[in-house]
Amino acid sequence: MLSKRDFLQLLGIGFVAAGTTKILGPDIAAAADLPAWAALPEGASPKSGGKLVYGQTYPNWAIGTSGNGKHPYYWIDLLTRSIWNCLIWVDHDFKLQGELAESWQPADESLTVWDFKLREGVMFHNGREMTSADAVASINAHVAQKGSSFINKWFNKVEAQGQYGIRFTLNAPYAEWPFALAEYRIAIVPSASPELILTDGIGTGPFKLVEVDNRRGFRAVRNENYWLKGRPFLDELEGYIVNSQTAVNGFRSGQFNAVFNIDPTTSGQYESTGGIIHKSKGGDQFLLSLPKNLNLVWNDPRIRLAISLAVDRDAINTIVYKDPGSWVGNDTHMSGLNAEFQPRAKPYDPETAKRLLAEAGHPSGLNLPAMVYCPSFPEEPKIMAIVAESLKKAGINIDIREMPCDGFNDYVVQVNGPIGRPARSLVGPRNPAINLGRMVTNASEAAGWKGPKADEFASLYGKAIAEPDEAKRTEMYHELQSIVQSDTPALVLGGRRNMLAHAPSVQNLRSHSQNWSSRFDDVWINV
Amino acid sequence: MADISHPSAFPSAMRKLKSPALRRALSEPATVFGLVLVAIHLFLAVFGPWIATHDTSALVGDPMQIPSWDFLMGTDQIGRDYFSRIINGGRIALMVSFFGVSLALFVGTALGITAGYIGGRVDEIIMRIVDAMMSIPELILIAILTLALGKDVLALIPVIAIVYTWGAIRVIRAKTISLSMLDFVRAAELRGESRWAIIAREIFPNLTGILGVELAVRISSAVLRISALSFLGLGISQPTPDWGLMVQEAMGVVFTDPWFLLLPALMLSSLIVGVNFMVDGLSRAFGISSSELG
Amino acid sequence: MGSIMNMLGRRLILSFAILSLTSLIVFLGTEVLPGDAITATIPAEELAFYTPEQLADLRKEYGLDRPLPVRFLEVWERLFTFDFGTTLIKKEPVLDHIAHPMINSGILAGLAMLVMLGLVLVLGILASLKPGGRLDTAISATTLFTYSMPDFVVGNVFVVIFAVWLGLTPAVIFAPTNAPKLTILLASLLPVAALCIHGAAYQFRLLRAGMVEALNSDYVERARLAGLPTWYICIRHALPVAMIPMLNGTAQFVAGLLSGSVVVETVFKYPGVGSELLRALAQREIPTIQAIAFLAALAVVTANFIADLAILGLDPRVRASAQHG
Amino acid sequence: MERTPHIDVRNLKLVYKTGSNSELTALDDINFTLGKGETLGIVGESGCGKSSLARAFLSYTRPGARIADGQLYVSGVDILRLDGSGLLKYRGGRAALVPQNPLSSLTPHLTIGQHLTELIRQHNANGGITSQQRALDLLAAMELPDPVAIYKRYPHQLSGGQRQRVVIAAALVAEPELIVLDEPTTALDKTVESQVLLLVARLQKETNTTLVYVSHDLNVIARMCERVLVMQNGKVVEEGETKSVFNRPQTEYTRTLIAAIPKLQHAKQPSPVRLADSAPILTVKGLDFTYGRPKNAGSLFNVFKRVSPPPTLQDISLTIQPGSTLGVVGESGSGKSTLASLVAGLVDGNEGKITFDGKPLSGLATGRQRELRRRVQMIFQDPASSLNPQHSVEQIIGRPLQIFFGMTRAASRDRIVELLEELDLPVTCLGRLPRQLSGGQQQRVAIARAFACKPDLVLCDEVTSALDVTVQAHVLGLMKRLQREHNTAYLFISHDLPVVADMSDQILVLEGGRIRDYSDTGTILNHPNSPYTRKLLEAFAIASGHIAQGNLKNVI
Repeated sequence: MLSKRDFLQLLGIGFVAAGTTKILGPDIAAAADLPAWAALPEGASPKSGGKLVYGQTYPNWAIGTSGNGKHPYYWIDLLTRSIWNCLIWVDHDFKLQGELAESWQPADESLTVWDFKLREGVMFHNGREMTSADAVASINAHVAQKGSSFINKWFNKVEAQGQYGIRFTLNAPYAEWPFALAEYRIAIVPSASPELILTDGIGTGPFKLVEVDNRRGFRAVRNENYWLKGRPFLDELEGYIVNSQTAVNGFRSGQFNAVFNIDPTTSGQYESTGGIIHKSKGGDQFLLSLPKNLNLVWNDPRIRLAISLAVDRDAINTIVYKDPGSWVGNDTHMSGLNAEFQPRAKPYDPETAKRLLAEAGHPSGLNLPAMVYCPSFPEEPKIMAIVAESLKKAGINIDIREMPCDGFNDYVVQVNGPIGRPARSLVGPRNPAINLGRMVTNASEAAGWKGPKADEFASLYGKAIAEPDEAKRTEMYHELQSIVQSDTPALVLGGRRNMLAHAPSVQNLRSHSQNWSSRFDDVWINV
Repeated sequence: MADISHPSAFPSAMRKLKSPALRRALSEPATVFGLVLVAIHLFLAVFGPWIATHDTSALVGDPMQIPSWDFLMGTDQIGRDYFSRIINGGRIALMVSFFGVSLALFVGTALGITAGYIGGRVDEIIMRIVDAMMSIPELILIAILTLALGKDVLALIPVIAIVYTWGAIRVIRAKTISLSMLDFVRAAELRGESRWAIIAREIFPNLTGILGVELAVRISSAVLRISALSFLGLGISQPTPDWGLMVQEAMGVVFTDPWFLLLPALMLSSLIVGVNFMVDGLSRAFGISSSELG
Repeated sequence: MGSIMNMLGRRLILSFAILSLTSLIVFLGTEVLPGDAITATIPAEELAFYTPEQLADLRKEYGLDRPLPVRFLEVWERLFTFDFGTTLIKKEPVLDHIAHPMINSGILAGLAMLVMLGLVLVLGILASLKPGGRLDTAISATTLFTYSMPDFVVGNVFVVIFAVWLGLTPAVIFAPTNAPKLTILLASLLPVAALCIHGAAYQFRLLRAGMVEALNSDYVERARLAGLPTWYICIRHALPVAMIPMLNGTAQFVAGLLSGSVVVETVFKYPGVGSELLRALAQREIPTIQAIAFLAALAVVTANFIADLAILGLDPRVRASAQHG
Repeated sequence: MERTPHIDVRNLKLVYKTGSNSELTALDDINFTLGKGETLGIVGESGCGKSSLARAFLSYTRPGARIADGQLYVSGVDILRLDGSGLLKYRGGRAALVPQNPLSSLTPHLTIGQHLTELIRQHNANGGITSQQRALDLLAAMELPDPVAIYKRYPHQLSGGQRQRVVIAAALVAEPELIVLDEPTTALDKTVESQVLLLVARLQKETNTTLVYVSHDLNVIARMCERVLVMQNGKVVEEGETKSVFNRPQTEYTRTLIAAIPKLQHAKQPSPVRLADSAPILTVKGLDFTYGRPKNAGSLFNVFKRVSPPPTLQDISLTIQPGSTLGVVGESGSGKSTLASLVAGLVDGNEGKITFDGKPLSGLATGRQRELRRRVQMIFQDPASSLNPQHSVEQIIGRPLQIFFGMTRAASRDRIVELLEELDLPVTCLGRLPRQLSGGQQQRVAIARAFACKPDLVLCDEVTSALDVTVQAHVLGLMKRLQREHNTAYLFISHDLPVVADMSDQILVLEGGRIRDYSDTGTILNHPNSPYTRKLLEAFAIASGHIAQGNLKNVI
């Protein structure tokens, strides 16, 4: 049996340790020159210098809100880790890694107080050393500016503990608090007055910002004093927001040597000029939530299940991603990348779907109200077209129509209101505490999931995130997914794989399943 | 229309034509070319569903197939029949344009005649509103209107109508003024005909030629406008086929499969060329001066 | 002369009135027709979290609960003082957002207009020299073809040919919005070409018609019969008169040019106001939309005013009528 | 007189392209010669090819036309074979054309000075002085007052006569050996015309230039030319000395042409019946009229509206007896059309000063009783404008029948046919549209429309001035017959004194909105009261009286 103290220590460290490495104590990580996660692939011989110019088809939806591109919230894309660092980073295998935090642990079993130890000797771009005061000011600013709802919901206060320690106090137990701090917006910046903090583009990241036009692009140069010694390899980094077609043009004309989030159906345009495609294991999922507040056919769980079973997700992977059998979903926000994922027995089963429809009194099929979406990724219209077609094969007719983002909000509000049309949303891959937490119906939400199963789900979710034992928690996560699957309040229509294209000379550039967790520290260019 | 394009029927049909103006028009190859193009487009718009039998949204085969007997223009990036999408791509835009422009011409004629014949304050108020509306670039006006009227294919009809009304008022008003200067209007006034009788009996019949020209020209320009809107994401939306959208989609594969771009572009272009040749030829033959056309 | 000044004064007042009317139309379109600025601006997911009371408070905060005439007057004042107010959510000055894009678009449109005018003059004169001749047919057919090709097709094809295949120009314009204007000018060459290809056709038709009419006129015949050389007659006798119908269409032309530049800017990723407009629409950033629409209308009205001045210079009969009117 | 052929035209043939492979012959087999310093008149009705021939002298054809055959020698050079710089030197240098309409023939945006100096420079014709001085000299030679002021003006700022003098000055820039005048005075008032003709005749005599004068007006030709060429349908029908051709015409066509000219001495004698002291059908007493501001003018927004200075009428009084004709004669701007508009009720403002059949006529026609509207009819100058192009002849004539007599379509048909017959129009016209009729037919349809109402008074506003003389004679004859048969009174307005004299029992002479003379026709012709009437009479009399008297050149 482990002592309580041992357990807590393990809990904290366990997340630091990557899958293959042995348990490393905080001191060992600090002693080493580089954290283990920053190790290069075997046989790599990185070169220094060069410039990476990338195109990005997925702009930050918030950039139009403000003209200040030096603010990480309004950074042109979600790849904020080019300029800034957060306390925590989620690696390609969805493991927690310390970024500016060297170690962390809950103070006790209540899971409401968390202690973080910061890396020492980290310098901001302006030459100042990062201390606990900066971290505290940054976190407070993020809370004040509503940087992430995952934080605000639990946050009570944060205090400095010496020069390199900070302590979070939460208003409820939250076993997976560090995950929330890995969000791309929660950058650590130099402390400043509330109106000035976060506005100057100064971070601790691998590149220093030179110029940003946050509607178009940015230019940054190597941070010579980067805390990750010897990194980055690139001299310069530039990024531009472009649409899918412009990205192809830019790549083929040699202006871009990398393009993030390419439309998979255009991969041939990159490959035919020698481009190399890198696919992440997963990516965002297109979720259809089916509100239950009106007397509509899908209030019958059999029909909701039938719809889910009738979506031919493999066709999407075959046609759009040219990669059959590679992706799974189970109608929660969980994706197959999560260790805690619990797959549905048979994700595509039109026969069962038809049987369920017949049982529910629709032997000859049914018509569903139209659904609209504003495409986030260039391939989404193609995915939705395939979804509608595969549903049609099972006798379910639904018009899934692209709505340009303009006017879309108003439209959805108008038709959604109390009536409850289905709404499509985009869900990013995250850990179960966040993924499943989003299924909990908010009290003020008019069109949320309701009923005994929803209540059961909400109360079990509360227990799960207060559970210190990881194994038990995983069990509860499985249980939560079963509850969702038994009632099917939402459907996953399909998932995407983040794909990037790069020139052959670009090395070690990988597509991250969490689009926003991509980083440029390890990339180099063979000249 | 259809048998005009038939080569052997052409000369005999010519001889039978009573109207010398029409005969004059049909003696010009450019006019006939325009008429044939327009006829083909009309034919496809009306009978499209019977020619292209594939469902425009159905996944009928593997993506990016080359043309075959089953799929005359191959399949698109997700395996839909491209021929069906090309044929149907114009129908919706044409229909929206037709209804929108007809509405615009109806209102434009009413207001244009009022402004031109009644004159005075009414004219002044109408024309100042016209000036103001026409000083907002079309695209910005459409954007504001879609903001107000919502985003729907049917909502595009009033949008097109509102955008095209003002030009129509100008053209009709100018023509009405030049008509009401003529002495047959004086003669009617001396007979004591009412204003409405003069408008209906004396002025309106002389506007029909210009209205026909306006209808054709504005519809083709509206189709172009709608495709531009769709291209920008403000017009017709997926999965409905539209030439502008198809051009946009095709740009993603233009380097390996350029015909996906060429086909919708050619459809758009042939419609515009056809209408222009037709209208130029007919208005030359029927003596409508080009300066009267907006 | 005094009466001409008087006429100019009246023309200015008229422009002012038209712009006021324009701002009313924009106001009605953006703030009054279905929904208001608040429901239009708040994202749907967030709107679910607001109670009606909160929304009412917000409306009060933004002054949307006040009577329409008062709100219109405010909008009017904002537009006419070039203040344009602040963005709805972040309260940043709208002018900061649109100043550079607007200048850049001005460079694009202005350059396009100059190139187009030159092109149209040359082609119009060449084609009208022998109406129906081989050169005329060739030019007329070519311009009709380019007219039939939508901006967005021409633009895209240009990028593929000139930028990607030939590498003569960049395929994507990297220049930031606030780049030195010389950089912007250089970057605008391909977009200008694309705009002209489509846009020059209509102007060409007007000028050609005007030239053909002028060259068929009695005064040109007299000049010909008096032994003046053809080129001289074209430029000195026919052209000034032939340009008048074209100049009368200036308002429409400039409005069309601005519409076209929105499309072309999108294709080339030109740092102009087009993308700004599309973004403002997507974000329902009402003050920005109002400002852009107003400035565009101002450009149109100004161009029209200048064209009227040009007509005044070209045609002494108009000057004479100004003295009577 | 010994004639060296200065100009020698041989087998000239000119064709117009009418379709992709069809042509129309406009001039056919033209042959004649002309000596140096001679004056040749070319006469014929519209469409006879006289303008094409005039242009051929400058080796020029209108667009669509080409010289198919023949030679045209000027001083021994076939000018039809000239090209390039030779042609530029010939045109305006050795030969010049004075075109028909001086306003449309001057470039609107160039000043008179610019018009002249560009030609002086082109032909290096300044003769040792500055171009400007040479231009001013030319203007002075044209007897233009204040050449310096004229030099700076734009064409629209000059009067018609001044413009024509400018155009002549432009033709004389390089002192050409041949001047072709194409209907140079048709657009001018008669009094101005005679001044211009005198000027041309004087200049021709001084410089011994060969002169070709094209006109439809035989009077003018008779005044100006020693020789005359009569043309019909592109062919020369008669050629010779003016005197002999006009006094002893050899062909039927020339005879018709001469007979059709209304001559002052042909004025009809007032019939005692018509001038009997019965109650007048129309009385105008002390009418003053000034145009108010037109509907749209003067408002803030209509800054480009063209407003011409309003013509006015002052103190007009007249009476017309039933079945008689009052002729109103005056030059452009005299207010004669305004008078017709007031009586017809097209413009408001007679303020009860016009009475019809004893009852006051209200201002606008719309305010009048239907019966009054029926009894007062108007025939307009241009039938192309007064007939709705979209209505058939049957609809045009039938409409008043339906309105005033409540006839059905079927019932009105017989009456329409009857009216067509009265006007010598074939019944086949019924279904035709105006554009399918000739100009004379169109005007007869317009007359039929007026007579369909069985009017008591018909206002005729320059009804024949757009027609050829032979057609005019026919129409006027018909109108006289109709008047006799229906006892209709005419208010007959024209600028053409002989026509008015031919038609009218009484004549009213208007100048600048005032009555200069008002009396029976005989009195006006023989004992004019005012100097203005005398001047007018002279202008016409010179013309009419001189057909038999040789040409003006010899008069001077």
